[in-house]
Amino acid sequence: MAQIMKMVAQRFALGFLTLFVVSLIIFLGIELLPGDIAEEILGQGATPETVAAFRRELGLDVPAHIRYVEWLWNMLQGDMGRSLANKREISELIGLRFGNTLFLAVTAAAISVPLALTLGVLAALYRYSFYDRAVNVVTLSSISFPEFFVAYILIFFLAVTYPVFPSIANISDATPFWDKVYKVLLPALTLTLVVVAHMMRMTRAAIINLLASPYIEMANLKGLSRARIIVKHALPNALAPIINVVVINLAYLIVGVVVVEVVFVYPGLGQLMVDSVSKRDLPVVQASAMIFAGTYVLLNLLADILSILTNPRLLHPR
Amino acid sequence: MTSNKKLTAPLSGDVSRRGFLGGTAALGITAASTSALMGRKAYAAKKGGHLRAGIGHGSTTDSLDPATWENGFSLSMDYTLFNHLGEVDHTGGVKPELAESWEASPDAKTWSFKLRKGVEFHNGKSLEAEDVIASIQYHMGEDTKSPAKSLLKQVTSIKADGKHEVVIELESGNADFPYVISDYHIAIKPSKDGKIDPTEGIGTGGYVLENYEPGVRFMANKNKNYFKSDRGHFDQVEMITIIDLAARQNALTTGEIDMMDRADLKTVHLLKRKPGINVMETVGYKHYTFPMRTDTAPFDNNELRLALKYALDRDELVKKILRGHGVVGNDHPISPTNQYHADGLAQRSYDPDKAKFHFKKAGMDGTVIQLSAADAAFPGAVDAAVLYKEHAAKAGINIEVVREPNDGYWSNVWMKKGWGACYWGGRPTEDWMFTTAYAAGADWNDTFWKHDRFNELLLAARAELDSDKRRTMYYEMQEIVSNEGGVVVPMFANYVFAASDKILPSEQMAGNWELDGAKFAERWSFA
Amino acid sequence: MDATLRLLRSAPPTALFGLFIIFAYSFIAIFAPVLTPYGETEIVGAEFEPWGEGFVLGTDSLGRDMLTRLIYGARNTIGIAFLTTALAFLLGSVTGFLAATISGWVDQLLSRIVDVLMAIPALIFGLLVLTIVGTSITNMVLVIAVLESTRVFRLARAVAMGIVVMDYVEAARLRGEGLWWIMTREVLPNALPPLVAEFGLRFCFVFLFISALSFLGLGIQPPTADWGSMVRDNATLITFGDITPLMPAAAIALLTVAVNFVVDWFLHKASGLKE
Amino acid sequence: MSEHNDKDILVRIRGLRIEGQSGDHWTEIVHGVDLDLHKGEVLGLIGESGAGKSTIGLAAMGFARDGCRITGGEILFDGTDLAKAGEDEKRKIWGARIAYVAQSAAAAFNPAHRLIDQFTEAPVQHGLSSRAQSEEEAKALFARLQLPDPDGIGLRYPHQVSGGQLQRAMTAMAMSCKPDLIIFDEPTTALDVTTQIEVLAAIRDAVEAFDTAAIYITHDLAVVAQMADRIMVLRHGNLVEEGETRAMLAAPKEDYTRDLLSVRSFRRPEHPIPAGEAPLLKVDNVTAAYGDVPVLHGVSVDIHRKRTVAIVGESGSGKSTLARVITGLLPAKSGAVSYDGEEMPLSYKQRGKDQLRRMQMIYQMPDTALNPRQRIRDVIGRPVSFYLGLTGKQLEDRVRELLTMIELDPDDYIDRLTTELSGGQKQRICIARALAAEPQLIICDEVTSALDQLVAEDILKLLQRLQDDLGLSYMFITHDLATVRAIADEVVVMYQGKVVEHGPKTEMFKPPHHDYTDLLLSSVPEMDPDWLDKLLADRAEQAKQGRVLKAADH
Repeated sequence: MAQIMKMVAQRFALGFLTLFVVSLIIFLGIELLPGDIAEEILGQGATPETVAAFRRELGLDVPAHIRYVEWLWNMLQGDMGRSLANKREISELIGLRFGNTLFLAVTAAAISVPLALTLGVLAALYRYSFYDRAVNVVTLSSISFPEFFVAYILIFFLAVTYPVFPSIANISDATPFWDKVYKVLLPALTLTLVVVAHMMRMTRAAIINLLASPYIEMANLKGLSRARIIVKHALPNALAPIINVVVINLAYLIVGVVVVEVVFVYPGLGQLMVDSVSKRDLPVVQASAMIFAGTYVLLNLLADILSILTNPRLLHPR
Repeated sequence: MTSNKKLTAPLSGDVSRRGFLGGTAALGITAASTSALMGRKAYAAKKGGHLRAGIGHGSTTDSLDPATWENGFSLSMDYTLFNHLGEVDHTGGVKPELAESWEASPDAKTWSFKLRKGVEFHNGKSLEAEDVIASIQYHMGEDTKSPAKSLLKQVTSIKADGKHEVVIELESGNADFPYVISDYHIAIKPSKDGKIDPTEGIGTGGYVLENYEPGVRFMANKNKNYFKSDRGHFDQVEMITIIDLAARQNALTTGEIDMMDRADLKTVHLLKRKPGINVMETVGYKHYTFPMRTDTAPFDNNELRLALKYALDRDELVKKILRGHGVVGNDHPISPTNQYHADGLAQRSYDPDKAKFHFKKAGMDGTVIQLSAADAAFPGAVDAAVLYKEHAAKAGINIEVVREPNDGYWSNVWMKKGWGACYWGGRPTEDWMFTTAYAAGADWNDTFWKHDRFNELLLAARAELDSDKRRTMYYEMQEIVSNEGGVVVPMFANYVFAASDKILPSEQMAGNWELDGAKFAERWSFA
Repeated sequence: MDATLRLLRSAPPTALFGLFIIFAYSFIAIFAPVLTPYGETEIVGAEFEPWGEGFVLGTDSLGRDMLTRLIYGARNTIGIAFLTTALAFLLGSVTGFLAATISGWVDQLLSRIVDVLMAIPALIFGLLVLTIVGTSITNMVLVIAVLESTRVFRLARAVAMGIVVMDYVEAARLRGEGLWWIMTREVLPNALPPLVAEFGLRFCFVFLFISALSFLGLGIQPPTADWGSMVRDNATLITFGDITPLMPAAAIALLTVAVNFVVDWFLHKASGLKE
Repeated sequence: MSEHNDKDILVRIRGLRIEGQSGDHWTEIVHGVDLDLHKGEVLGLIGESGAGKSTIGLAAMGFARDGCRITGGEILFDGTDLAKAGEDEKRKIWGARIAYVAQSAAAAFNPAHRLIDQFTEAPVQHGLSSRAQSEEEAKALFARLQLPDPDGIGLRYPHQVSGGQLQRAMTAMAMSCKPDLIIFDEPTTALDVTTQIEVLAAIRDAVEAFDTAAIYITHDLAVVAQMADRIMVLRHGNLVEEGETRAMLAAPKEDYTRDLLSVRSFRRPEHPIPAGEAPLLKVDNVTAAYGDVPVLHGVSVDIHRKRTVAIVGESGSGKSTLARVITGLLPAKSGAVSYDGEEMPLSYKQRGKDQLRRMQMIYQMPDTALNPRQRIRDVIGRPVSFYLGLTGKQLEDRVRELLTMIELDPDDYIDRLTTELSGGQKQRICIARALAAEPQLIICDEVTSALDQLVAEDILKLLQRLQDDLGLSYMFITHDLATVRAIADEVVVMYQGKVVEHGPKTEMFKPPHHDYTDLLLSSVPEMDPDWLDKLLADRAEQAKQGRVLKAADH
């Protein structure tokens, strides 16, 4: 157990180190953005006077390294600062958007993960059958489609031609839960089509990969049923790669959905960030980039730890 | 990303007495219904309903602070929650709104505004002179970052004369001052201790703020105490930011929203054919330009400028970039909608021979001329530049189109590179437009142009209250800009927007902004 | 030649289909100037001409020939995606091999750098960087290549890790061979099959990534013909049941499907799984 | 065979044909083999790799691995033809009536489940027993197979149990359903020789106790001699010879069987230690560790010119680590490595080209020692050009010369890829690669253990001849005492990172010994079918006198 704690602690330390470096990169990268921040925020309507006034207000005359330290210190205390453009608390601004992003991601995951695992296990069980080949071709195709293509096709069929779902996912805090689910179903479906193939193929491959191992042969020669062999003997040992791919896809569902947000007008964190980048709302960009990076690091950490925890060698040391 | 196109900032009403032209061309409304409604007092506005408007603007960086308003979303929000001293109507004229009336001294230097009595803010406070003064002063002074700051530089003093009158002194005479003071930034907010709280959404407007999530959604409920009894028909107004054009159009056709701005010009003919959808179009002041820096070579040579002005086929640009939803420009910024538009000035047309002639005269043979463009300048700017290149090639002029990044275009390209593409929302008055971008030394004189006669006329016309004299002066100024100015103005763009047929728009729509002067929330209703 | 034929005969129909599509696309991309009736940005007619003689697929919003644009789109998009992927592989596999071969602190350093780069979401990172440095094709190629090279690095390192522990590499080390020899002669030839398969997959990702960027307006800029921006430009037509915008999208999908089919077959063969 | 009646027959295989897949086509690997097994009988299948013994053993269950298929013949198990039986029918028999014990128990136990869960799985799934009842049986069986803590061991996961114990646990698991037949597929091959004894004893005891029939598959004739009533010798998928164990050992009929029997008889005359000559390689009091784990504790070894020093020990004794320390791959923590009187840098990175050249290495696995993407010309040519700077015609000639030296036809082999060779040929190429550097010392790390016995013997003979011709010194790392007997001048016995005994070969094989050496030497199976009985009796006797010889693995 001590060994596991040590490994977990190591992973945590590494994660935090990564996050620290990421914060530096993000801060530096944003420092390098061309164009004057004040001018960008004020837009073409800015005159040199208003720009100067605004710069004073933002405290942009302070050197960068001091601002970085301050920023990091505040971040650590959970204070992300205020948006330059509209003075709102960033934590509040991001909180709302991140909540939406998570909602979409969870909905998509709730559909895609069970679906992918079931399809994957079935494909492994009936490998090289017609079902397997058909699923293979279908998933390979869906993985190859650009997201906007999938999104538009779904809109075309399910919103325009047969108006089953709304064409935009217009949700707010006040939207009742099931109404929310109904409204995000189309984007969630789009994302499902995009991620399910990857997870399903990895599940199948991870299981099939094990089928050549001696203990599966042994399980066969013990006369166990095929289903039992897959579920009881192969699956537990294939968990690490499966967890990994699921987590990668979860991370994608959270951090990689800008295109879907744009197409479905979904108020997620991705749009916020794209908006803020073009408006040079630096505190917001920095905070959302950190949230994204943090999510990614955290999810990878989770995958690592789960892989450790599902490894009997580590869980039950000699 | 295409959405980050900027509205040029300060702007307000329209010109009076040109209603026949400047008003509406509501294409989607059938001729029958328009004429049937024409001239009848009770235009059958239905009370109630929840209006959902899809707006192709809006960003998370927006706010309720009037000093930050810069796009179509803030604009519509402004006119939903707030009122101003004056309001631009469908004729393009400015008429009193929160002011009951206004009066100018003969030199047009002193303006007094009588305030409407009995108007209440959403929080129950009554409108008084101090509110108006605080609201105006918010945009003045050293530390403000409001785009209206430069507009109000001419103001030397604001004083209250009793509770319901405000007197404003100007540096020099300005006949158009009611337009200026009705600029959309100068929304009237309640004051406390002589200051307004800029981030509050409390106004006197037809709707009370319910919820605002910048870049996402805005929601407001009917103001039961609205002082305009014949306005603000909806129970609830919801505005949703839908930047993606396809998404906005899909939302309208699938009934997710009731109306939208900025219809896709490429497919507007198809949209018109959709049952249940009305497409509307208004003519405004919006124009696209190619400004040259007249202070640097080679654009300091007027022969070259003329050569380039002749080397462009404006008709094709209107046809292909605006898809016919606009009119050709005549190398000056005054719209046909403007009061003193120089109708008699000969329209410059595509003439490769003349272009070649001037080009030779400029001694530029064989030179490659760089034209910077990005779609941030205006939608289709790059395409327009490419077309320009093709046209100029026929006159033996070699243009190299330099594609610039959208982002940072305004800070890195505009007013920096020698020749580029640009976009102006236009101004309702000639003086305003010229003062902003053509007067010597003006902040936004993006051609760095300096013309003595022009500047003289500008001052004279501003203080002149006689209409005919002003007309003569503005005509001459347009001619000077057209022939000697540093700008190519190929076209004026119409506003094209759409609504479901459940929506009943105004009989005659204002053209100063998109969506009926951005006042759809108080002027429209369900049919 | 016989071997190739035999190989092809053993290929499943999906792989054959994939190979056919890839060859067809390459052919079109390479011979675009010969195949197209008009120039890439040449305005040849009125806007939105219907399908018919002269303009097989009609014209676009500026009066440029649609077919021509589609074909040049193949050339531009595929060419750029290929170049980017190649660059990513050069960068990723050299660093990956270095990390595995030298190991120790070099490996630690490179791996941590890659960890950090990977912790920043690709699309967001791409948007950020492209905003910083401006959208030009060169910048885009470089940015995506660096981003993708992190994935290649991981694979190349993992594969090379499996190879450098082999006795033949140890033998080469003991012989006194230099780093370059070990990387190019001992590691590279044995790491090739998984890298080739990965190349196919990465190409698809890059291709989709570029399309996504173009779709968001940050990728290949007009007037260069590109499928991603062609979709975006015409997306509104979907509302009216017009499939024109789906054509370039389908062209993207078809190619990535084809590459995936072939890679799938390749992986299957390489893994030695029997049917 | 005569003592059994036909009705006693449990398995009858006739005309069994099996095909294997190579690339895209199928080739026959078993060509019509007949086999009879009576109830309670133990049949040994023996042969070298590629003989098809495992394939036939599995086919007796009606099972073919991926890439194999049964194409002909019948497999009658108690009247059912398993060659034609359906999947479900076979699964009813597998585990319940025929059980299988795999070569590597460590790999064949599912790492994710406890031993007891895996033990009870077959009886419970076949509906033969309840979980509780089966657990009780497990404890009894564990005890019977002399596993320590029979009540608690089932709760462990496979990785928590040592290799020898795991192999016995697997035998217990095979017996969980009291099957009629158990297939033992090389059950002790992966074990150290000292551990092997206990497993062999346990298996034999269990099989006898339950009167279970068994097919015992192995490549080691001495092992099968202890276990089987009857032996079938297989080669290339054909039956070579079949007979009662004692009869066959006493009088083999076929040449091939005779070759297998005589494998361990090759002896090299011992070279005398040259008096007063300084050693070529001197390893002096070397200590080494992997990270913080110490592996070698003050090891000293001398190797003289033209002599072969065998380093003997079981897995984990540190003998391969010693090779890594000498070559500089694992720099020693302390101590010195001197070559020809000159102290060498501890890390190979600091050694000069010539220092590297003079000492070459040959590896255990010829498959991983040769780059599969290179041609023979390059493999052998590279050291020639690298060290000696030969190019063009001279290089080619030298490569051809080296190929001739290792008895491969240059014209035939020079342009082949290394993957186009057999295991023995690959090992020859490795030898040629080492020779190409013109070294004085070659370190041979278990060079024969991955090879079949007859091939291994040829390699040993080749090495012997090269030593005589070229005056080479060998450091010969091995766990196989037969190899030591054959080739060594001097023997160093290592145990847990220390040298426990060393001396000339002739002395080392004579008592008295260090306890460990004794255990090691006595554990090497002999052809005598009674050897195991005698050994166990002998050890029991010694135990009474208080001298317990037990493997470290226990």
